Amino acid sequence: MAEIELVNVQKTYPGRKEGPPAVDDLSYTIGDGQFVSLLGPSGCGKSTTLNMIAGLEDVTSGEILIDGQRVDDLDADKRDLAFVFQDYALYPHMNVYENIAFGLRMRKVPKPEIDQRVHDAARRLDIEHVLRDKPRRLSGGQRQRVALARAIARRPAVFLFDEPLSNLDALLRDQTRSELKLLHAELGATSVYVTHDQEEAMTLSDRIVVMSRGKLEQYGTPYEIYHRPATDFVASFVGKPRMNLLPARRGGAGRYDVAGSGLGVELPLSQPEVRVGLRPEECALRDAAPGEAHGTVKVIEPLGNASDVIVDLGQALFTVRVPGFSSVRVGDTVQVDTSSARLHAFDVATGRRLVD
Amino acid sequence: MAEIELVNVQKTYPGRKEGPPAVDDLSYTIGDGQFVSLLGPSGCGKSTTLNMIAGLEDVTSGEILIDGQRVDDLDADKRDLAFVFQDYALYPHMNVYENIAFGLRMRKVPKPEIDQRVHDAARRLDIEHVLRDKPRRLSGGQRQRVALARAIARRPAVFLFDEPLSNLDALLRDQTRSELKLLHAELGATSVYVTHDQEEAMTLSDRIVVMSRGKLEQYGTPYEIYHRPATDFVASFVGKPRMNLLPARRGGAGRYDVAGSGLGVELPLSQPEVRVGLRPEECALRDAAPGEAHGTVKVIEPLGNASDVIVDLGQALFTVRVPGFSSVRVGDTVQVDTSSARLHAFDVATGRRLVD
Amino acid sequence: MSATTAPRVDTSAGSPRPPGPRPRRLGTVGHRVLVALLLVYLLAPFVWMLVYSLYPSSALQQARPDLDPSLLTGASYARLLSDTSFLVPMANSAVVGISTTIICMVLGSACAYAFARYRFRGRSTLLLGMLTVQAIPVIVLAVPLFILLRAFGLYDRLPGLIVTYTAFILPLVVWMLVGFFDEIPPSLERAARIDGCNRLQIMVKIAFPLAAPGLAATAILAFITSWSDFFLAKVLTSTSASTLPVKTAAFQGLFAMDYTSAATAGVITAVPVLVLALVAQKWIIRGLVEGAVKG
Amino acid sequence: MSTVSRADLRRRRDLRFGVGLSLPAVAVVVLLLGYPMGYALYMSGFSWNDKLGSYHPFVGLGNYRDLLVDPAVHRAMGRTLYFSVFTVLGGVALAVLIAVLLNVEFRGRTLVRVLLLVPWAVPPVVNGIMWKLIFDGSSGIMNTILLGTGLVDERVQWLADPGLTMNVLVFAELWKLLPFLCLLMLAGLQGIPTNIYKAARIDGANGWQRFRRITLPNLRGPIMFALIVQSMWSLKVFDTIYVLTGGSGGPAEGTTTINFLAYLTTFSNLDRGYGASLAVAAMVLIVLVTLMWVLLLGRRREDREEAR
Amino acid sequence: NDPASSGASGGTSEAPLKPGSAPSGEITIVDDNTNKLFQSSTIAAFEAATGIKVKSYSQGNFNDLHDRYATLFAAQDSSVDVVMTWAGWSAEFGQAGWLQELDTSAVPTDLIKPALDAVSWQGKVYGLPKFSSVQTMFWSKPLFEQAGVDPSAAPATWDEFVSTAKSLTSGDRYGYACDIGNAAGAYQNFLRVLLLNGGDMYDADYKPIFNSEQGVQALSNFVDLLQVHKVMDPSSLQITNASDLGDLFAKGGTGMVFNWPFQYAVATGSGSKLDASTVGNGLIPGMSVRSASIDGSEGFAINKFSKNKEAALAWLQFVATEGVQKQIVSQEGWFPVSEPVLTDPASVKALPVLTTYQESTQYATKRWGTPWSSELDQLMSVQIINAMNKKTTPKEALDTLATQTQALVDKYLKR
Ligand SMILES: Nc1ncnc2c1ncn2[C@@H]1O[C@H](COP(=O)(O)OP(=O)(O)OP(=O)(O)O)[C@@H](O)[C@H]1O
Ligand SMILES: Nc1ncnc2c1ncn2[C@@H]1O[C@H](COP(=O)(O)OP(=O)(O)OP(=O)(O)O)[C@@H](O)[C@H]1O
Ligand SMILES: [Mg+2]
Ligand SMILES: [Mg+2]
Repeated sequence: MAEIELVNVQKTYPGRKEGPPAVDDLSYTIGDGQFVSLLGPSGCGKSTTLNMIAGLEDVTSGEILIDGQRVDDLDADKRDLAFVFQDYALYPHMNVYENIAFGLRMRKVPKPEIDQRVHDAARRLDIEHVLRDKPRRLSGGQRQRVALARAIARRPAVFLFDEPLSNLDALLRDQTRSELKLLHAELGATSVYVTHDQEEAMTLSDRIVVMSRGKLEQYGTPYEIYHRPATDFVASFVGKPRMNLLPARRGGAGRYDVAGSGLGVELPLSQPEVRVGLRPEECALRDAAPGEAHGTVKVIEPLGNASDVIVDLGQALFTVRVPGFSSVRVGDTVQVDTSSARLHAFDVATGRRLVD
Repeated sequence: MAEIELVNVQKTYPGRKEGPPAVDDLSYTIGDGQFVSLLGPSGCGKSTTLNMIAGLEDVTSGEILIDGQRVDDLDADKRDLAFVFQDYALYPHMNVYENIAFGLRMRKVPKPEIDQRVHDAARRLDIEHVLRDKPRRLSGGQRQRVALARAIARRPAVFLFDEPLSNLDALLRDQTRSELKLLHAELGATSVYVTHDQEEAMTLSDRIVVMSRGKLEQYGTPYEIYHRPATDFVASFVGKPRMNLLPARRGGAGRYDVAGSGLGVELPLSQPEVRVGLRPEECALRDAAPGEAHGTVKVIEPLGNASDVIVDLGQALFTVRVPGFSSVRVGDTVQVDTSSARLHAFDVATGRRLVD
Repeated sequence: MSATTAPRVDTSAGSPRPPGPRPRRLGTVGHRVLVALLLVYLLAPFVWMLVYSLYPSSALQQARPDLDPSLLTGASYARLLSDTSFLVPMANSAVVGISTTIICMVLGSACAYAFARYRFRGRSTLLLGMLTVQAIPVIVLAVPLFILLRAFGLYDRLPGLIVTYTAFILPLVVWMLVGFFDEIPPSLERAARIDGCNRLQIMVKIAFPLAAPGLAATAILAFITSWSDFFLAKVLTSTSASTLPVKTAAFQGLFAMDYTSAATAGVITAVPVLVLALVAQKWIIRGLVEGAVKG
Repeated sequence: MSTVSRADLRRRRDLRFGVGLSLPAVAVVVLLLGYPMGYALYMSGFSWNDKLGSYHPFVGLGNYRDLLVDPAVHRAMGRTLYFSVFTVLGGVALAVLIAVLLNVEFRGRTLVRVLLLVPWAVPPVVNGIMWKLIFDGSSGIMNTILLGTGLVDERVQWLADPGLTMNVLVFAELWKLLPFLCLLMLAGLQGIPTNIYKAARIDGANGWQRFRRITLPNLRGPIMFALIVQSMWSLKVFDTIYVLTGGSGGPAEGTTTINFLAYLTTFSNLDRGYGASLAVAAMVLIVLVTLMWVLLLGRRREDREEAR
Repeated sequence: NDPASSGASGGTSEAPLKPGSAPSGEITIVDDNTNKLFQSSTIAAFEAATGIKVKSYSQGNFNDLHDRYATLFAAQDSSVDVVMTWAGWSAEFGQAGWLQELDTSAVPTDLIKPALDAVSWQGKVYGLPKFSSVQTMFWSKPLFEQAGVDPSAAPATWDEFVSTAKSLTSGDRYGYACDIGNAAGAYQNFLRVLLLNGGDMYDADYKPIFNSEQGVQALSNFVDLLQVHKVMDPSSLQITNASDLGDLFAKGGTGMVFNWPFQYAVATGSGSKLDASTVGNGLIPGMSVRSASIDGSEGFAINKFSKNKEAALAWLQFVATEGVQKQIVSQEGWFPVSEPVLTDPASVKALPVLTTYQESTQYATKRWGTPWSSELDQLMSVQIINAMNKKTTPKEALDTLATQTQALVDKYLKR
């Protein structure tokens, strides 16, 4: 089966010699059968990493091993993996059947087996009735499924996904996400999944690789990523609404005050200045008299089951997620209750996590 | 000041005479200064409605009135409204300044005033430093702002938006959404906003028009739409994760049982069969011994602050949103606790709401 | 998981390969050679004609052509460019080329815009008809055109040629431009309407500037076509309106074959077009051809 | 019902605007080409050889009947076919290969693409002269090179043998038309999403398979278009033949294509009726060939519209 | 309106043109580009002498003129009054009724026969000649010397010619070259060898007789030059005009050519390797007769649709006058059209090759310009080139041609 190991992998695109490498010194291991997401903002090198694993891009230095064997001089068409592209990359001139069968034909799978595998994959993804159609006649969701079916029919040791859901609308995205999860549970193949949507990464993955500017920020389980973000970058990137990250000065032993507001937290640290992180959904709001208030309500965004209330703390904005349709109104003065919130703190200069 | 009234508006595209009309018998009134969203799935006629209000499409039958005056024979260039397009529709051959100024020039606004208004709009949207750039040099977010600035500079009585955020990435989308809300609060112009994203509609709107297949499903405040969906379509379309909609049979006086599971609810109805709706975030899970369980856990999707747990009830899936990283595991047998959930019920045939 | 096709790295499996990208040079070298050959093929004929125009023919018509730079001479150019019987056709060609281009562009862009903007029944048939004008061999029309022009007193006059070329080139221009106008996103026109433009303003202020590369490419094509035409110019003019290609072809007469002059005239005829093509290459490559494909 | 009439009114304004824009161009084309076309058709119905004096009887389709059995026409058709097959099919095939060659990223690619325009911009007359300078039997550089490299040991008389001359003509035309076809193909190639090549590599397709199974099918549109326009141009080639062969279509009528035969008949033999019928026949041939391609292309069009 | 009723109908009904008493007005002349003299001086002299204005005098490439005439005449255009002509066109356009027939009173009496033939067809005179032209043999004395052949005299027989050519042929250079690259060239070269072997094209009834034994023999001899003796420059097959041939000779590319009189001017002009003392000129060696040659005289004719015919005629006559003819001889190197100038010693002094011409008048000199010339040229070029390339035998070639020619004759002579 397939374990993927990256050892000091670096990539510099030819003609881009001056800037920093597109991918810089990555080392981690993706265990056999695991579902691992590469998460990060646009341009951070996710696709580049995936393409190197697939053999679509050369590695500038370092090694990629699959099951302990170096593959970085193996052409893409010689590696045993399947790739699902963001824009699906369906062959526009072939019908759905041919699209799914193409990879099998190229690998000289016998005809009857091709037929059986294509139908099997199509049934699994509920696209049997469009097997004779050309891709351009399909809806976005159907195309997506064809791309998945093409990968599944190959029965590869490794699945690679490059933002496979980002072209779908919200509803379809959620739906397909669940299907993907079920699919992985059934097939059990090692999967590497690129996304810039933290929700997707969280819901799907066994492990998440958070990247930023070509560098690894954190590699861990969704739980670790969410509750123990290794850097302020991870902290702000993961979680919705975004974690409140506020500069705080040391006000006394173990006490830090957020500039411009009465808000303060207890932290067992010694730095004169830190960035304090508080998740909106772990905080609460209390009505307050103007004198004792931390801030005033600026915007309320009802989401149905909850509402995001944005509080103006004077020098910064602070978001609190409250359940249901909130009873506070714009302009109200409020106190932010952080008592039940888990405290995060990061070094101002390096962004590294400071507490536990 | 502008109040928009639609009276039995219908639209059939020429050459599409056979099928149902693209927009069918719409009647509602958008109050002056209100922010109203048109919400519905792709192809339901949202854009068509908006285009008819703008005068970009003819009305087949019915009337559109703005401030009590019929406008349906007024050309688009004679109506006093601004339009923000999904693809922004910036003029690629003009720089940002010219893009914003164009509409004013066309309406013969004096030069100095144009200049003042352009700078004002640009300042408001923080794009002053790119005024001399051509649109292709801008990032997606900046383009979006230019499109907004163009509309604002016009100072029209009515703003029309056709999915203005759908081409932005998640982060930018959230950000711009907040800005839009602030903007509307400041300008106070009547706004009609097309989206297929229920979250957008909920957070932004004073009122929401939910459409499906050219027909009006419900017109109401976000609160009404969320808590008293008029049809099962609205119920399933609004809210995330989707409302659980399950077929239930009358089991005794006021009691309905969900087929294939031990789950039951109390409803003061008389129909033999109904569709029962339960929001995932209003339900809870309890561990249960196999005998008394409602179902088994099939998938867990952690979202950080909460997790969606999908329970297999035997004949249907049921989603429950639980806080934090859930302690249940895939395969566990569980009971679903619906005691604190608001009950929705819909007619099986018509889809109309049945309770209160 | 089927492990049958698992990646295999035969013998070298364990031994570390020196770092650095894999050698792909062989393919690259082969590619370079092919590209170089292509370049030679593209340029050599023209370069040889250039050489011919710059050397005395005696130096070239030998077993081993003598390309001693000291033999280089612009005499042939000096002679032709001071000969009114050559300069007049040159000026004629310029006038005809430019006028035809302007007329074609004015009429053609308006027509193409209407075609692209208003989708009426029979549109594609009409467009295909436009393309079919390309199928007419000019031989068919030479005599009748002559009669027509003579009847209007346009024989051997520049307006006669201009009108004729316009008729031939206009359909092509329309056909190409429709492709370009079709490319303009409809939402831009909608935006312009919302911004208060009437139909004409949309066309002039939005559609034309947006199709500018296409317009440029088309204009150049129109110019090249009218500048290069030989047969119609030969039949429809005698002296006063004679054009450069006719004059150039005439350098090989029964008693007057003059390779050096022919080559020189050839270079002079080709150069303006070449310069135009090269200056506007960005538009041509992008516009001309893409428009054609998509149309 | 006032709304309907108002909408109608607007539609009528639209229509008037559209017609106003397109009328001048359409009128110019129809008037200027309509009369000569009609005249040519009319002429082709007469037995009208000016050298036979003033009696020009109307023979209806007689000329067409004659040309069907005229051996000169058959020979000319054969040559036309030969020329067209090589320039159209050969040209398009070569263009695809060159385009693939130039679609690879390499330094100087833009320059090469620009230089592609050189042959395209050379006027046909100049093209003829140029190749004459090269293929001249006694002073042409081609023989000099071939002799110099020892590939031949005697001057080849390129333009003295009907077959060879036809091949030189094909060569000369290919040189001129290839760039345009290449640009077409390049544009087509750029329209193919690069991702499907990646997908094909992942699917295990090697270089040749990618070309055969991905590139070619996806170039269908541009290839069809190239086939159409190049057929039109090849079937009515004139200028290059005229200049290359000193206006004779020779040697031994070796380069007399159907179009050139129409020219010779009309202008050398002063047989206007027969000449017109030949020209019309050439045009019908072109339209038929075009139509043949269009039927193939038309299918694609439908597909595309369906997709919208 | 039936186009059949218009067209050339006027041609037969009008009377031949007589000279006017005092012609005046303006005329437009279209000429080929053989002569520079008219432009430089003759026109001015003509205007001074007659008071007629030459509104425009334009020169076109010989190859292009035919097309231009065809369009002009077909459209019954009257914008051109005088057109250049030669034997073929006189017959062709004359028969089409597009050239104005001249009354005998308009034709000078001292014209030499071949020159007059060039503007006549079937007894009708359609114009007046501007110069005479006959092919003679030119050779390069230096090359003869190199090859060890007596440079002072031309080979007198075909066999001598062949052996001389063989001695002249070495390496890249051939002893003999000709121009059969285009249709007219093929016809001319065949006609010449046909006459040299005592054959002829037609009998008195225009029945083709060129496939006689003499004809076949003549063509075989000609083919042998290329294929057996290998003394003919193979590029002859692609040389499409006499001036290329002239160039080739002048640059020393070949030892012997049969060419028009202008060859002398080219060979003695600048850029040539030869001069007056090293160019040999003499009769073309015959096969079964001592010599023979072909005619290439040119003239002017009047457009049938011209509105200034009398003024046009005045130009035709002016060109045929002694004064102009002498200038043509001395400045352009062509032969004169009138007897007195031909025999004038001053002419011979100016143009030494005239003596050869005078000699050649004893032998057959023909052109057989006919209305079907252009068709015949085309047909002939196919057969001659094929014979030259040994794709067919001379006999087959000529038999095929004879049949085809008979069909043309029947067609155009309405038999
Ligand atoms: N073919 C290429 N040539 C040169 N630079 C490239 C190429 N592909 C990517 N890059 C650069 O490498 C960096 C990483 O790109 P990559 O596509 O891996 O990012 P990504 O994380 O996938 O972003 P996205 O979410 O936008 O897809 C970027 O700075 C990008 O500009
Ligand atoms: N120009 C048109 N001609 C014909 N039919 C059209 C046209 N525009 C839209 N339609 C049809 O009208 C219906 C409604 O389309 P509309 O664009 O209003 O949907 P929408 O709600 O805006 O969808 P989306 O979210 O995809 O933009 C669809 O069935 C569509 O196919
Ligand atoms: Mg990417
Ligand atoms: Mg829409």
